[in-house]
Parts: sequence; structure tokens; C-alpha cells
Amino acid sequence: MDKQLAKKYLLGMLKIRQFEEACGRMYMQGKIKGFLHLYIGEEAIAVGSISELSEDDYIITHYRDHGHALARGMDPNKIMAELYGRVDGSSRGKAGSMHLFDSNLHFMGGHAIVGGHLPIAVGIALGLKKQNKNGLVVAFFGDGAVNEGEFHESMNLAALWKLPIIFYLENNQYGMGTHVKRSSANPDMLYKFADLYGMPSTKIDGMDVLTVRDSTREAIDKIRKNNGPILIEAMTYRFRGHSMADPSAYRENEEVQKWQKEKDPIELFKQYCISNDLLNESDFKSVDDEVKEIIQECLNFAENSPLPDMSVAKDKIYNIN
Amino acid sequence: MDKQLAKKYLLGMLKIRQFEEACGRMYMQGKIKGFLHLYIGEEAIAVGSISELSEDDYIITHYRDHGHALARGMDPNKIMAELYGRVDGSSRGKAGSMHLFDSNLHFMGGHAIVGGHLPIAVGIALGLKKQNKNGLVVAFFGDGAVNEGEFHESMNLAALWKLPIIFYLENNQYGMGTHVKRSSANPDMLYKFADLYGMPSTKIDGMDVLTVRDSTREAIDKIRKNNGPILIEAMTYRFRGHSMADPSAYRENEEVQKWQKEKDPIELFKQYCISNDLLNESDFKSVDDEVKEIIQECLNFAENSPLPDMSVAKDKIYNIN
Amino acid sequence: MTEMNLRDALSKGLREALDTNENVFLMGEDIGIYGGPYAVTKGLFEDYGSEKIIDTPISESGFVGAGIGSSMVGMKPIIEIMTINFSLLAIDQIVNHAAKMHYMSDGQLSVPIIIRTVTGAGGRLAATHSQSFEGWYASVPGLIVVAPSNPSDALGLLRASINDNNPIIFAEHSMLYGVTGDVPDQYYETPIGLPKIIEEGNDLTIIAWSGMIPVAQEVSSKLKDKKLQTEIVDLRTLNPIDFELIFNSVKKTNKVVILDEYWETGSFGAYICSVIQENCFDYLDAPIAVVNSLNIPMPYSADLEDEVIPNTKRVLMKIDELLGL
Amino acid sequence: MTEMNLRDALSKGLREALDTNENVFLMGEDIGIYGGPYAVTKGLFEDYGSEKIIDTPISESGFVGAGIGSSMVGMKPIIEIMTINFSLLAIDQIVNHAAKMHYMSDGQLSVPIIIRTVTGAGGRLAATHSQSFEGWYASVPGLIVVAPSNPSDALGLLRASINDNNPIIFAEHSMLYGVTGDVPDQYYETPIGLPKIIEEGNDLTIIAWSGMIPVAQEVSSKLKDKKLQTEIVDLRTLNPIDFELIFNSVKKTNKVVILDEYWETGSFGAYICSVIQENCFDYLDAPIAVVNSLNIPMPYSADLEDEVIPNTKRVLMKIDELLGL
Ligand SMILES: Cc1ncc(C[n+]2csc(CCOP(=O)(O)OP(=O)(O)O)c2C)c(N)n1
Ligand SMILES: Cc1ncc(C[n+]2csc(CCOP(=O)(O)OP(=O)(O)O)c2C)c(N)n1
Ligand SMILES: [Mg+2]
Ligand SMILES: [Mg+2]
Repeated sequence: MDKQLAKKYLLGMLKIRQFEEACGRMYMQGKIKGFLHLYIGEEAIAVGSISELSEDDYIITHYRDHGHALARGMDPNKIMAELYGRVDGSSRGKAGSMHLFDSNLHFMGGHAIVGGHLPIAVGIALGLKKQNKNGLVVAFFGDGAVNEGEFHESMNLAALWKLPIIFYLENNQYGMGTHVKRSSANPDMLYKFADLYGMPSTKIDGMDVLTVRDSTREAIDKIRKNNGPILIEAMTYRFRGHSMADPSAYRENEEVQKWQKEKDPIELFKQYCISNDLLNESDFKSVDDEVKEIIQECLNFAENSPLPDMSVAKDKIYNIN
Repeated sequence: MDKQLAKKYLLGMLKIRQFEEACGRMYMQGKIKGFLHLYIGEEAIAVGSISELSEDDYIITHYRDHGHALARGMDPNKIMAELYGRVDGSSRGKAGSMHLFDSNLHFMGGHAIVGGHLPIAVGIALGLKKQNKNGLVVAFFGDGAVNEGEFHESMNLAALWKLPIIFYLENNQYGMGTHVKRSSANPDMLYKFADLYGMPSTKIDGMDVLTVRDSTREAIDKIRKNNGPILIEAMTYRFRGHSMADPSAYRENEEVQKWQKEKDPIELFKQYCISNDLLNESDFKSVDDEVKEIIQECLNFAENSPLPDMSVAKDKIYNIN
Repeated sequence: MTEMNLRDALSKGLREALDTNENVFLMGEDIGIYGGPYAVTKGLFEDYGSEKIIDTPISESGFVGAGIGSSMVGMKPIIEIMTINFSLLAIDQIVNHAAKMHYMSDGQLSVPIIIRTVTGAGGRLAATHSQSFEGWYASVPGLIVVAPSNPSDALGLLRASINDNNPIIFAEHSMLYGVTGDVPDQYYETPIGLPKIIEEGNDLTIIAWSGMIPVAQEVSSKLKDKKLQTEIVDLRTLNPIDFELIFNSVKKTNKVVILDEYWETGSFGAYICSVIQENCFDYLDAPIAVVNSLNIPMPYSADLEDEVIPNTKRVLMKIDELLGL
Repeated sequence: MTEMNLRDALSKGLREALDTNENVFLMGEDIGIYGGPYAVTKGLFEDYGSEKIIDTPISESGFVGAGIGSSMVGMKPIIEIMTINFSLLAIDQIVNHAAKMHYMSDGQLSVPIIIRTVTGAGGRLAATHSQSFEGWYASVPGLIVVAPSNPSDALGLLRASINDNNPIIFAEHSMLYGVTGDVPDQYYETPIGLPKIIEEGNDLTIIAWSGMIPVAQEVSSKLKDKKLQTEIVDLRTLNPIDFELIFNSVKKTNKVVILDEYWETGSFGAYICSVIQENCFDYLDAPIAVVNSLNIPMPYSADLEDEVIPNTKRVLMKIDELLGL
């Protein structure tokens, strides 16, 4: 880890954090509508894992997708404009927060049906394998999605067909208001599901960006060697409600505060940087300034982008080439 | 094991065998139509397990359901008339081979969507538990059904809710023409799926009626004590095609013959009876005669039953009480 | 009479059912501790506990099937599928199991379940979260589909559903939860299958249900400016339907508009149209107008969403174009 | 011209696709070693091997989703869902993913898949195995639905589907696999969306598709006894539909019968009816007759099945009753 890399990680996480905070504010102001799921608290997973991917690799995720999109390098302006429902958004305002796409970056969505993107992840990996392409697929999903049958169908297919895919389980311990203990019969070892498909798996601290990075790197190496799938369960916590509509009555304030105080991935990484003489307060300040500028710019960009008209709404229902 | 019980088991298995053989003949004669899935070769499972159930217990199964229905004591006349599509059939000719029901015997079907009856099995067990009733549920399904997401959803729900249910996996090694090795990433230890739901499980020889009986008894005892679910994987083999429409090109004749010669559950049990001085050839003959009579009677019964008319077809779409 | 909103009317009905029928229980995703995604079940977990109010894992097929099974042995489950979009994950359980069990067992078994679910668009939830599949379910023999538009029907139909022995899809429109209205204080039921004339008029019949009722009412009030009296039929139930009431209205007004939030192609509203034209052909002065959502996956942007859903402007244009009114 | 049956025409088209497009592969349950549940893929595994002809586990959602994903990165999968009844287990993948991907990504991604599946009743397979859900799919924007009734259309439409870049439901009727017909020897495609007049006549238009075409033909031949000339329109594609051709026929004959094997309530045929009555109102001499399967889960017994499906006798009665012919 050198200074530059440390800055990159910090910037990556802080950009997500402040982007999400801005989203939350703009939602309260009525600029953003619909369902909005913030990634605050889970930044280390997106940044630590996606930073390890090459441009040949593919990412697919669920509706809590801003963090993954930003970590992949998707333009914050386009994302924010999409959230505002504007014509310069990534889908010209037609898709919204839950459905971000950037095919150039191999960012394959943004999918709002819990578990529904997992078979598709398998298919992308199948397509890559069939075409002898280099890439692998990282599919992010939550602890709640594990209870959908499609998770299991996907695990079996990926293992049976030996596909290059990382099943990246972001275990933030809740699916909406339901704690994983109340939804899974064997809540403490979700990663063990992999065993039954003869798939390697591991459970890691998802709040430590370096652990995430190292585990992801290891998984990638293994996959490039053996071509079979791997499951990583990263333990994490979302600091905000499930979505902006969440009354958050299902968990104690103390629990939330404890995680925020003791396990904030950004704070933990800052401490690491200080203890290891990588970055100092003035570095933090400069990163923070840089991020603030990005956020301010994307808000301006979104605000100034026009609304789409009905010709946009009617476009791209079918591929007419 | 005494002589009477031995006779009972033999009769149970032989009745299924000859009933199925008669079905096969009647299908060739065009008396039975639609999809017809014979249970020949797997008789030990239905007889060995269902004989252990009390009348409080419930059974639910898939389309290969004649064996389970007969073992539960369902009237062969009514079953055969149903297969003929006649008005004296168990559903007055409206449901056919794949959909047998006898609610008095707690025989809850006969379901033709692979895996689809497993959530329903969970629900029956939930209903029993909620009403503090004694019964438990036995849900039969195949190795192919394991790959449906619903299997996993059901396992998790049953374990989470600690429901009295035996997931009875009849592993005959093929789902239609697909060997389990070609459909499951971890084909040799399907019973281990239970581990991940904290559920006990076991793998047994499904061709030995006494092994089946003992394992079932043990499972029932455990369930009555702890109330949680159990999975039993019984290894077996179907001696005929998947259905009467099966071209059977996917497996070698030698494989089939080997199983028929070495593992026929009826022959194995006869040998056991002889070695243990329980039954002799003349007993066999008398059981065989008894069964032949039953089969002949049900064929006559079906043949003589009238066809249903449209008033029957229009009846019981809705419960109008 | 007590004034309340549709959400509270449903909540009242659920509490009643829990209080009076020991076999009733509720299950669904986050209906308990979380308080219900649309807050219909808010407070029930606290009052009735985890045996009666079951939070399920995110396993739509699993818990809908579990509801079906429990009902086959005497329970009366009220299942919530968070939205009708997610019901596609349980649709095999509903169509191939719940709808067919009574028939295939020739009446030996019944499936007296209620599946409550949220239909329709309007919250800017985009393409995957804005669909109206109640017409699909209504077309399947063996299922009953109910879709109330106001608090008193919601309560009355919920009661009738609880006393019915068939599988029922109870479609609630997310945009209607806040709609208020008077609800009788004495016990009543709203009969399943009976449409209701909620406005009387001689010039034109509008047939609608659920989220389209407010649009029908707005159209009607606009038409009043033109001195036209609209008759509005609220279907309330999509299967069964007592068509006589509809035919009588058509025979009186001779002009029909049907509003259906489903897409144009293959809508349930088109089916209503086909039945009317067959039975009232000689009474029709003009073609029947069926107004639907445009054939577009729902876009997120606010103005676009408003244009895709049938709105007053578009309905009036259609009435002008087709009926010359 | 070569005479062949519909099954062989499809097989020819599949082989062609495999031979000419290296991104084509087939997957589905038992399409390989077993030989295909309806034998359409028979021999392909032997000739093309396990990389091109993939036997899948019984995981409809899983392998349909896998097909979708593979198509997003350049493959052209031809997926077989054994019957349309089982497609309910994958319908979320089809409706909420395949149909919406192109739109929600604003054209960045496409899902050029073909889902072949078997629709309709007729084999005495009873309630869970005898359904006709192609109309549901046809109603979803983003999907194309094709439903050929004869060998040459089957091959021509399969070719067109392979050259199309959208998700396509290719509905094959189990009772039509054996139907024979002439198939041109030179390469041709049948355009998606274009109905075909397969019999010309002035007295009456029958609109049908797939398994209802033979019924239409039988009805037409019976009507000839009464000196009536029937025009039969084979839709061939349910979405899109070029309605002009239909309107022209209606304007000529002034009488319309629509045959649809789906249940009466909420059928796709009713939608065709609603479009016609809107556009050809003044040309209609009588109500449009929509003849469907009765609102009954399919019974198993032979005679009952025949009565539930639209049959010549029932269609003729309806024509007599409604059109006075
Ligand atoms: C099939 C389906 N069911 C339910 C929902 C509603 N829903 C959206 S997110 C969510 C919780 C998912 O939890 P998890 O997978 O743990 O992801 P997290 O939100 O915690 O990141 C639910 C139930 C949905 N979108 N799709
Ligand atoms: C959802 C669904 N998919 C496919 C089928 C077609 N099908 C019927 S039986 C069967 C094989 C099932 O194999 P298995 O579960 O091992 O049971 P077995 O027939 O061997 O007893 C298949 C694919 C179906 N009925 N339902
Ligand atoms: Mg979670
Ligand atoms: Mg099997």
C-alpha cells in the first residue's frame, strides 16, 4: 500500500459516502423520488472489491447500486441526473436509482427484483466462457436474497458449469427490517452454502477495505486458475434505513451507533492510514475537498439537465436494428 | 418382523408393482392417456416409509404418485378409474394419473409441477403445528426437484419454523433423461443440503424395505421429540422409462438390467423372508394371487365405470359453500 | 359512520379477522416488526405477536405455497406479497396450485387463502415496480380477484373474502391507501362479484376499478362542464363479475369507456369490452373506448410516468375522438 | 418445395442457426441426450455436442436467466422451456428482466434470446399441463411472441427470430408438431408481425393462431356446405400485430369470429376483438364472436377435454347464434 493507493481507496469510499448523503438530502427535498437505497456504511466492499477488477470483468448488482456504480468509475453526473429523472441521466431518466447501467464499463445493472440478477450473472459468465473471453463476473447481493430460490439455482448452475463468477454476499444482517436470524435457519454461516456445490467460499470483515481487497484478489486468482465460481460473504452493516421510506423501528439506536462508531469503514481506513504513516490530516482534507467538488458538480449537472419528453419514453422498448 | 408383517410388506410392494404393470399395459391399449409415470423399482420406499405413518400424518408427493397412494391404502379401484378418466375415479376423471387425491387418508396429492408441492408440504406442517395437531408431513420428491429453487425455500422455511416434516428424497438418479451427475454440482451428497439449514439428514438404501422402515421410524421419533424437519435421501432406481413416452435412449440397457437383477426391492425382500424363515414359496404364491385379484378387480371396475359428463367438468371449480 | 382512509379500513378488517377467527394468521415480508411495507399491518405484531403475524424470509414461492398448504388443513392465512410485481415469483403456486387444488381433488380439498398485494403505478418506482397484473389472475378459473377503490368497499370485501373458501387475490392500489371515506359502524360485507354504480348518469358509462376510479371521477366532473352526466361503474371484483349490472348501464347510456391501468395490448379491460359488444351490440352508439397505460415499460421520470398511466386528459381526448363527446 | 412436418421444419431451422451463427447455442431440460421432450431437438446433441446443446437442471428461473445474461454479452441462446405451464417458474426472468433490460438501460443492453416453449392442450395432460399463456407474454412491452401453425411459417419465423435482437417467446403447439406442409427449398424468412390470410372469402373473417388454425379450417369447410366463403387470418405473431390486414378483411366480410384457446375470461382474443370494434365499428354487421376454452381448469377425461377446448361444433353454434349464419 502506497500513499497514492491509499488516497485512491479513501477517495473511492468518501465519494460514495458523500454521494449517498447528497442523495438523501435531495430525496428529502423532493428532487429524487421513488425507492432510494443508500450504501452508507458498506463502502469498503464496493471499493475494496471492484478496485481489483480489470476492464474485462463484469459487475451486476441489486437496487442498492450507487456504490458499486461509482466504484466502477461510472460518471457521478450521469448517475445523479438519472436519480433526478433527467435526460442526461444514464438511462435518460427512464430507470431511476434501482436500475443503473453502464455497458461500456461492463456495469450490467442495477436490478430491483431480489435475487433476480443472480441467474443473469450466471449467464454473463456463461457467455464469457463460451466466447473464451478473459473476464469474470462479480455479482453483489444481500443476505435477504439468499432465501430466494434463484440464489440456489444460480449457485448450482455456476458450479456445474464451472463459470468464472464471484458471488459477493453483502451481509448487512438485515433484509429490510428482518434480521438474518429471523429469516435464515442457519444465519451465521451463509457462506457455507457454497460447500454443497463444491464451491470455495470465505467469510470476511466487509468493513475493512484491505481485507476485502485481499480476499477479492485471492478469489480472482483462484478463478483465473480454475475457472470455477467462488462465494465471498462480507460482513457489513448499513448505517441508514433500508430505503428512504424505512421507519427503522426494527433495530435499536444503540446497535446502529455502535457500528457507526466502531466499524465505520472510512474511519477505520483513516486510522490505518495514520498508523501506517500513509496519509495525514491534510491529505484527508484534500481528498474531502476533491469529493465535495465532485458531489457539487453532479448536483449542478443534474439540476441543469432537462426533463425527457415522451419521445424518450417511447424509445428503446425494442431493439429495432 | 413376523410372518404377518412380512406378508404385509410383500403384498404392499407387489400390489404397486402389478398395478403399475397393469397401467403400462392399459396405456399401450389406449385405455389410459396423458402422462403416465410408473413407480416400478421404487416400491420399497413407499411401502417402507408409509407403513410407519399414523392416520394423523399427511403425505404429499409428485406426479409419480400411484405407489404412494396405494401404500397409503387408497382404493385401487378409484385410482384405476381415475386413470381411465371415469366418473368413479378419485376425482371423477378430472385429474388423471399425476393428480391423485384422497383427503380422508390425508393423501394431499399428486402434484405435477416439479418441486411445486414442497412449499405446500411446509404449509401443511405449519397448519398442523399452529393447530397443535399430532401429525407430521412426509413429502416425496425426486433428485431432479432438488434443483428447483422451491426446494431450498422450503427447506429454509421448514427449518426456521421447526416444522414436523420429512423431506423424502427419492434419488432414482435421473430426472427424465438427465443423470444427477449432469444436473447437480455435488451429486453424491444431496442429503447434505440439510446441513445448511441445521437439519438432520441421512442417506439410505431405498431398495431395502426394512432399511427404509427403520430410517423412517427413527426420523419420526426424532420429529415427534424435536418437532424440526428431517431429510432422508433414499437411493433407488426406476426400472421403466420416465414416463410411457420416454424413448429411454439416455441409459444403457446393461445398467437397467443390473439394477433389476441385483436390486429389485421385491426380490431382495423375498430372499430376506426365505433366509429368515418368514415366508415360503407358497406364501409368495398366495400373496401373488391376492394381488392379481385386486388388480383384475380394479381393471374391471374402471372398465365398467361410466364417463363423466360436462356437469362434472363444471363442478368444483370454486368452493361455493 | 366513521371516516377513515383505506389503509385503516384494511387494518380494521385484519384486526377483526384476527380477533374472531382463531385460524386466521398473517404472513409476508416485513409485515411484522418492520411495520408493513405500506404500513397496512402496522401495530399488529405488537398486538398479536409472532405466532399470528409472521415475518417471512424473501421467498415468495415458499411462503405463498406455505399459505396454501396451511389452508388445506384448516387455517385461514392472509398472505401479503409486497407488490404484485413480486407475485411473479409465486405465480406458479397461485395458478398451478392454489387455483387448481379444489378442482383437481374434485372438492376434497380447498384453498381458502387471501393474498393481499399492492398493484399499480404512481410512486415513480419505474418499470419493474409499477405493473398491474390483477387481470392475469382474474382470468384464471379457480381464483377470485378483488380490487377495491375506497375504504368501505375495502373493509366489506376483506370481510367477504375472509368468509369465502376460495383462493382470493386482494389487489390494493398503492396510490389509494390514503383515500378517505365513510365506513359504516355496523358490521356489513360487500358481496364479491357485484360491481357498484358510484355515480349515476345517462350520457356515458365509464367502467373502472382500483386506481382508475379517481381518474373516472375526474373525467366525470370535467364532462359535467359539457353538461354530460356520466355513470361510473366500479367493478370492485374482477372475477367473478355480475355483467347484468354493466349491460343495464350500457343499454341506458349507449356509450362506454373502460379504464384499465394495464398496458393496451391484451388488457383485462379489453375483455370487458368484448363481453359488452357481444351482449349490447345493438345498444352501442359508438365503439367502446378502452383506455390503458401506453405500451411502455414504466419510465421513472415524473412527467413521463404521468403520461403513461391513463390520465384525465388522455381519457377526455379518447372520449372526444371515439364518442364525439 | 419439400414436404415436411412442423417438428422437422423447426429442427431444420435450429440446425441452420447452429451451422451459420457461432453464437447460437441451445439449452433446456432434456433437449440433449434424452432427445427433447417433444423430439424437436432429436439428434442435435449427437451432431453438435454438449457445448452447443446444453441439458440443464430443472431450474427454469435459473437457466432462463442464464440465457438472458449470456445474450447480454453477445450470445444468441435458444432456450427451451418444456411447456408454457412451467414458464410460470421463469416468468419473472422473462417479464421483469428480459422484457425490460433494453428499455431500462436505454438501449445499452439487448436481450436477443429465443424462448421456445410448448403451448396448448390436447394430450389429456389435465389442468396443470394444458394452458395457453402466450397471450400474457404478448401483452408485455419489450417481448415479441410468435406462434406458427404450419411448417413453412415455423421455419420462416424461427429464422426471423434468430435475426431479431429482442427477447422472443416462440410458442409451439404440441398438437401441431405432426402437421405437414410444403416448405420452400430456397432461404426465406417470415416477417415477424405480419398476419397471413390462409383462406380467402367474403362472408366471414375468422382470426386464429396456432392450435386454433385447424379448427378454423374445419369450420370454414363446414360453412362451405352452407355456401359461405370464410376468410381465415392466421395471426402467426401475437406481438407485434399488423392490424391493417385484419381491418381490411373485416371491412370486406363485416363479420368476425376470433378463436383463442385461452380461457374466456381475459383472453388475448378479446383484445383483438376490442381493437377491431374500435377501428371497424361501422363495418360490423353483428357482434364479434370470441370463442375460447371454457372457464374450467382442464379436465383429464377425453370427452371433457374436447368440450372445453374450442371445437368446430361450438364455433359453428356461436356463429349461428351471433352472426345468424
Ligand atoms: C422478489 C422481491 N421481493 C421483495 C422485494 C422487496 N425488497 C426490496 S429490497 C428487500 C430486502 C433485501 O435485503 P438484502 O438482500 O439483504 O439486501 P440489502 O437491502 O440488505 O442490501 C426487499 C424485501 C423485491 N424487490 N423483490
Ligand atoms: C416445473 C417443471 N419443470 C419440468 C417439468 C417436466 N418434468 C416432469 S418430471 C421431470 C423430472 C423430474 O425428475 P425427479 O425430480 O428426479 O423425479 P423422478 O421423475 O425421477 O421421480 C421433469 C423435468 C415439470 N413437470 N415441472
Ligand atoms: Mg441485507
Ligand atoms: Mg429422479
